[in-house]
Amino acid sequence: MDLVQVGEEDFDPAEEYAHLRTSGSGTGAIATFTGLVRDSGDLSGVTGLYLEHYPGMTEQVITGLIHQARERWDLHRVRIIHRVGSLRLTDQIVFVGVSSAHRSDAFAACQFLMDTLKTSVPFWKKELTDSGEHWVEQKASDRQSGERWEE
Amino acid sequence: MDLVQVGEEDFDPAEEYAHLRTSGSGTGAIATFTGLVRDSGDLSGVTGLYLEHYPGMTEQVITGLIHQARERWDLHRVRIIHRVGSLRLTDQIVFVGVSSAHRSDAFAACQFLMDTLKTSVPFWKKELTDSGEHWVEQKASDRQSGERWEE
Amino acid sequence: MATDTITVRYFARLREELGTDSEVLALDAEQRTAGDLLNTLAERGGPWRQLAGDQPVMIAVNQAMARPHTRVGPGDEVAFFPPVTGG
Amino acid sequence: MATDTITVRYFARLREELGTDSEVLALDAEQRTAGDLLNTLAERGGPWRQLAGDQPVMIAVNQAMARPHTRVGPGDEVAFFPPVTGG
Repeated sequence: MDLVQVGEEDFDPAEEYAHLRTSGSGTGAIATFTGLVRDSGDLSGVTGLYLEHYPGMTEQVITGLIHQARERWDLHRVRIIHRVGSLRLTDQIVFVGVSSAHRSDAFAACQFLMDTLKTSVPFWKKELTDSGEHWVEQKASDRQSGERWEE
Repeated sequence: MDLVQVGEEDFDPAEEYAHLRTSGSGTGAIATFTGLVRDSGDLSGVTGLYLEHYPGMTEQVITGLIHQARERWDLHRVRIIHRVGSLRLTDQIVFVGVSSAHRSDAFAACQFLMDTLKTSVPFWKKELTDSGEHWVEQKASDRQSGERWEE
Repeated sequence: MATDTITVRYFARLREELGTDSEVLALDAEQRTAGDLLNTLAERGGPWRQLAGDQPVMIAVNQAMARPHTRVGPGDEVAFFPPVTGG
Repeated sequence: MATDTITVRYFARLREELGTDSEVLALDAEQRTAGDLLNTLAERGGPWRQLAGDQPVMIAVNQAMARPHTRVGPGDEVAFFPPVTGG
């Protein structure tokens, strides 16, 4: 069963892996990605993040991306979790997991979903530092990573 | 700490993830791949696999691939596990996990390591079926996936 | 009529700089697209000017990504926000 | 002298079809490369012929991937095997 979860609570990648692994005996490949809060953002001295989103729209757009991924690749299960609210250094932010018969499909879909999460889903990060807070600007490299999937 | 493990024992992706996650507060991205024995191989009716390898050389070649990956991408930790011996349907075969500051490095290195594991490391799969057993032939698509990393 | 209004929502940096997260506007006959609406709001001056400035503003209509030429009608929910930065 | 020999190892399908997993050979002056060695072994006939046939045979010398032109010398460990299929 696919999962789209957006909320403040933390997640357990092991639990998600268990769901991906039990997607039938035709499953040969599981690709996962986890994003963490790291200590070197746009400014130095980052102590945490605040993540805002557009409730309702967020879940709808992610569901649409999974639908697009399923049209392009042969996928068994997709699990996507994105946290919002206050996060500290080294906290988990995002999980994307995909199971498939073949590794090329699992890898491509996992990367497509991560790239488009960064460019098409209404999440905004604010970095908290010792000297104040500031909204993160979208990176040109992220924009390009998202655009390369457009045909 | 990097890990290269080749042996008959099963592995726990959650344990590997924990090692990748604690690779320092500069870690922002963890990409993992797990391969499973699936029920539709070259012949139908696959009931299991037997995996042979070249002890000593196997570990050496994998260590060399990690070295190559570290020259191409900025990586924090790499964990590679490959099982040998008798495996049943849905068993875990292989794990590749990479942590990095950035997701593009983590994804690329994870995919490079999986692709080259399939073309450059002395493992051989024999499929066991109800009507006998046979050695798996290398797929042209796997050869091409491996070659695309050669510059 | 209640349906002759639209709800406008603002997020993230825009929400903070405009000092509001949403408002209900009477739908003017001249505001047929999300772009028209942006221009009308920009005429309020001050921080509102950025809605028609050089900085990219993303648009959603009824919780789906939209473009300046996307039409808006009675009862619609229109949102303006900076480029997204999740993941 | 013990160092005038090489160890040859066979894996997977080749190991099964040749009926042996390793042997120690006296190093002949004419066998200067892994390819020379393959041709000499193929002359044994029967299943050994495939070593010089159309099917690709991968080569390792001292546990590193090698090519037909790779030189082999006293004490070396040379291995022949089918294309690999792990992962």
